[in-house]
Amino acid sequence: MTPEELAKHLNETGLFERDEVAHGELSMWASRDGWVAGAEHLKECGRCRFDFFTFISAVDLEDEGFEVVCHLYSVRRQHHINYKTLLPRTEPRLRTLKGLWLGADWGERETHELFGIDFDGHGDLRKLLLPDEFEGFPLRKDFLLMSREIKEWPGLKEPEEVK
Amino acid sequence: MPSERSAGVLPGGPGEGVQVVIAGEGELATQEMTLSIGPQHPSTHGVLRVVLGLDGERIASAIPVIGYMHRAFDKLAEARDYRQIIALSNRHDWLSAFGNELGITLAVERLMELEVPERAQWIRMLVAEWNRVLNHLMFLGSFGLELGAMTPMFYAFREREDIQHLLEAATGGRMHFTYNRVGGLKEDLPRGFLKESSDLVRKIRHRLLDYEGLLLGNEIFKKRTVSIGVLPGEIAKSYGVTGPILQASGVAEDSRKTEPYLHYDQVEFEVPTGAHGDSFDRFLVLYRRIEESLKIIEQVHDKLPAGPIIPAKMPKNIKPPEGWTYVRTENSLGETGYYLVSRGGKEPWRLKMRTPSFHNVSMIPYLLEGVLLPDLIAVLGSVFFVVGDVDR
Amino acid sequence: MIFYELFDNFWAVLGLKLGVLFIFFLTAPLLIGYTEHKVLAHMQARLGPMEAGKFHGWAQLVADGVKFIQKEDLIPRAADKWVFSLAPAVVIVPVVVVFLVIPFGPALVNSDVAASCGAGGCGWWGENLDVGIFFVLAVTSVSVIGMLMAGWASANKFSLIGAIRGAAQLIAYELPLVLAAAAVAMQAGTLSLVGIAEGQQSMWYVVPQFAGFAIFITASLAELSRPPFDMPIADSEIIFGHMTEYSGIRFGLFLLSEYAGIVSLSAVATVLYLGGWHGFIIPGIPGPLWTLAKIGALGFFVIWLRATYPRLREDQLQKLSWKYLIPIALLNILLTGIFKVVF
Amino acid sequence: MAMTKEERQAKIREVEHKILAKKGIGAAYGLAKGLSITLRTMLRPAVTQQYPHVKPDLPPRTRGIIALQEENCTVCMLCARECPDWCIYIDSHKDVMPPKTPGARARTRNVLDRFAIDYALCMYCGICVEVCPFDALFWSPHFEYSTTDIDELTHEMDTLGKWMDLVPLPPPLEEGAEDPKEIAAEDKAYDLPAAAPAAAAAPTPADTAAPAPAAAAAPAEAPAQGAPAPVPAEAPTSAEAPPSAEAPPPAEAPAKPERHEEEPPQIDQETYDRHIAAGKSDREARALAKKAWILKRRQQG
Repeated sequence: MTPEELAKHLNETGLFERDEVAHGELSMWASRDGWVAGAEHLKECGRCRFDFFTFISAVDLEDEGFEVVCHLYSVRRQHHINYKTLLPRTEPRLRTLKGLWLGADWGERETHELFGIDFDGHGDLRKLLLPDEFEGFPLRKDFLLMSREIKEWPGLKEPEEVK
Repeated sequence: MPSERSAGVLPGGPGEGVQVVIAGEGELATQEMTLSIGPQHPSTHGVLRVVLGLDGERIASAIPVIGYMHRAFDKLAEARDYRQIIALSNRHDWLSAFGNELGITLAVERLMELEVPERAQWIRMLVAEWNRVLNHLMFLGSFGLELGAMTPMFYAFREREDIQHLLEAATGGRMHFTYNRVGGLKEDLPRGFLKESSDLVRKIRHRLLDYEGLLLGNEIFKKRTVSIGVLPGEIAKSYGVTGPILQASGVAEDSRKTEPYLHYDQVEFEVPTGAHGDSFDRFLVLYRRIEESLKIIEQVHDKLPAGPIIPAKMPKNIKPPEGWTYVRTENSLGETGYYLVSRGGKEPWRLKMRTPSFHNVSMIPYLLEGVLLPDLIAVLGSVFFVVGDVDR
Repeated sequence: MIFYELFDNFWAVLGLKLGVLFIFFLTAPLLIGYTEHKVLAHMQARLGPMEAGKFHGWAQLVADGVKFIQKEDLIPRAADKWVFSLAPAVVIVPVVVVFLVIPFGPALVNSDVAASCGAGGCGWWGENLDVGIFFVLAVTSVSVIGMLMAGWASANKFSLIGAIRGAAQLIAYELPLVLAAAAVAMQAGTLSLVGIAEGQQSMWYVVPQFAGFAIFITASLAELSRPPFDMPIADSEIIFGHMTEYSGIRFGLFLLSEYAGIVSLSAVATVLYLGGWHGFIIPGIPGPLWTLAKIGALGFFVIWLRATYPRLREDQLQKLSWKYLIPIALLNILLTGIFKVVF
Repeated sequence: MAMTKEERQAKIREVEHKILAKKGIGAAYGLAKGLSITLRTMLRPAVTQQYPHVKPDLPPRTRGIIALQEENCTVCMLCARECPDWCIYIDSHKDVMPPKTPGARARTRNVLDRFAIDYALCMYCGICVEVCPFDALFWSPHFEYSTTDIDELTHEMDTLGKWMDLVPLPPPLEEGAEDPKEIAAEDKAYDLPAAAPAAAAAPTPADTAAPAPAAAAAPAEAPAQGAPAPVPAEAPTSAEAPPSAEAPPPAEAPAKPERHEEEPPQIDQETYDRHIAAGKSDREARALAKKAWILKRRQQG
């Protein structure tokens, strides 16, 4: 299905909040509570059949909160979707998709440690990429990139005026 | 439950080995042994660690531990402009550097809606396919090495050396090419490149027969790999496994075919698939993919048009407009995708890199449960991954 | 003459023989090792060692030996120290002892020396044992005790798995080895290695006993843990098996015993099947040279296999032994018996 | 029967596949085939390159080292700013030149005091060479400059200058390629046919006079956030450039940070002393001390 057709179909289900098509790619937003229900529809509905799990991650939108992005693909129908939801910064928490796609397991672990988003029902949110003693959530915008902070930028210098 | 055991705290310190407890009259109770394969172990080629629960030589549970090479690509990308990111993206999957940089340039070009000159697109295909051959040869060799046949590895390096020399003449790099630029390429091919390239295609095609004789036709190799580590297509898709592994499981998914980028729709090639999804099929698919890549390279030689390699009117500053896109490319090991969110700055707001090796490795526990310890090698070697690509 | 009288002295003869055998024991494995370096390299389109000793790196293994001696001899803290340090010796001694009974050349007849020898006669061997073949097969299987000692004492799981694999492999392959050799002994009608070699004057036993020869070579490879049967040390699975924790000269001894093992089992196979010192086509070449040439050829074959084949799996190896090699070896004995009785 | 080599091989392969498919004999054939391949390779010459004795033949584009043509550098700082690893260090001062004609205004130009590349950090991406608008930086395939100490990998101007001798001419381009901008511009200037080989980018100071304006007309990228644009008018020739030894040492720069609107990080002396005492190198201790300082300041507010 083309992104527009898919958007039309998905909007009819009433499970999603809004859609957007850009550069030939479709994004669907679900509410936090409807996250799993929407995902189930995407997987099970015969017209969607999103059987391929591409990735799950998040974007730090600063004041607006975190946008969780889950990219899905259907090998059978050959269409894509960016399945998104917006989480408030104060309470970043979401139901897990682990039961629907096996690949969500590690993806959610990664998102948890890098953004500090909790996935309820995941049950195994240990650190994946970072060392166990690491503190902080590196991909949040308020986390400073130390390698850029501790060294002076060599490009700062300007030629000195001769006295 | 062994699978819930935390990888951080391991029962059984050094030297404890197997503890045999006499349970009763004439009975022998054995305990499960924990064996940590890696992070420095010959068969994990890199710093992957797999914590195994062993019942004798049978693997009861397997937990991959990753992250030893995590370099925070996503974070670093937020502090770099797009040209710098190209140089950076070279480095995570060091065996398919060109494929990595291709993905990010395509993403930026899609956001900026740039027209890439024809010649640049064809040259990109040429180098990308050579890079694929380079990558696959490495795994063709190392799989044999892990099963104990050391010779294919050296043959693979012999072939790789020739290809690397060829690509070095064009790009200046043996592994990290940094040849792409947003809008096109850094510079055009040097004179004589096409002739050398087509000579090399013939040479490599001939030498591939050596691998066939040493491995594919070898009875011991078949014994070690046939019906070992069978991965059904549905499971593979659910894990997000791509590339040769998914194709070996019988799913002919290859974005060069299903959603062609560059000019892959103008060349003829096949997507090889396997029938059983076992280690042998994965290896066979890898081998066939090299043959297909060589076919593509030959077609590019014939079709390469003349012209510029970078648009005449390139914006001075590369600042993609506000928006987002996900671009996927069929990299050597599978789908490398970049989810790029731009806020109009010269640095991306967020660049999520989706790497094939990460998903391949996440699937390892599924394949390893219940196989023998020696089969660990046959499975790990055929689940093609680069540790830098797993950890990023 | 005083020179010949020397041969009358039991101790002088013993000392001489031991000296010669010791030199052989030190040089032959080095030669095989160097051959392995070079042959493997060229089979893999490489050059191999080229620097040590200038001419094609001939001194590479000497340099390696010096390196092993210089290196620190590490013993893990959790290791069983005595067993750990004793293991290399237990592995290497049986391989040395085998050389004592290998006949390298014919008996010395019609000379003064022969006249002064005792009942066993004398010739190009250390000792002509009546039960030579028994002795060889019995002694070579002692190595596995050293392997088990090393694996257990290292306090390392990889070592342990390797050692257990090695023991399992030995049990499985000792049987076809013995059965194949038994057929040869039946054919020759003697258990003495000298007698067996002498019996091949007109026809090498490889011709009537070809199945036995194939089984013997296969089983020897398994017993030596050489590819394609190198699961006990399988470097890509269990690092280096029982040798994982060893370093320095002890590790060097293990490696030496591996190459010495190739020499000794090649020598035994030469005597049993390839006519010992008997030459063919080209006359006038002394017997010992023929033996050495045949040992070299078998050694080359062993290296060639290493360059070509992947490794089998432990259970497949067991299956190969119990389901194919042992029945074929038994059948071979049966046929040999019938052959002996009928003709 | 005239069969090409490929056809014959294909036929042999077909037969082989048939044999291999059979059960017992196929296995034996496969095993024997493997032995034949290794034996055949053994009888052929090896491909090993005897490196220290025989130098490798590297293509001219190989990224080995970066050489500096000091006379061409106008201290525009583009390379240092575009470097992803921040591994280029430049010190400079402004020099007053006497007016060319009496009565005219005296002019200033930038003089390079220090140009160093830390090869321990460099990732050989070539961005600095690419962005340089005055052709002062060049790649050379030379690669033998390893050291035993990581600090010695920071190479100064004199070494970088010496490496200029090792820079090869750029290779001619493949058929169908367009000439690089500089050459196209020069061809136009001299009214030459367009397909002249790309030899003009040779790194001599005299030549650079022509390509420089062309390149400067399209400067690769404006420097970060309002830093002054390069001054293309003054491409100094080698005769005029004063030896850098005579140049006055640069005073401590009152650098006003532009990238971060905070004061530049300082060193937490206590941490620094502690790490020095622990035997860490000066470089490492300094980095850790800076990190500690930043963390401390963040805690304070």
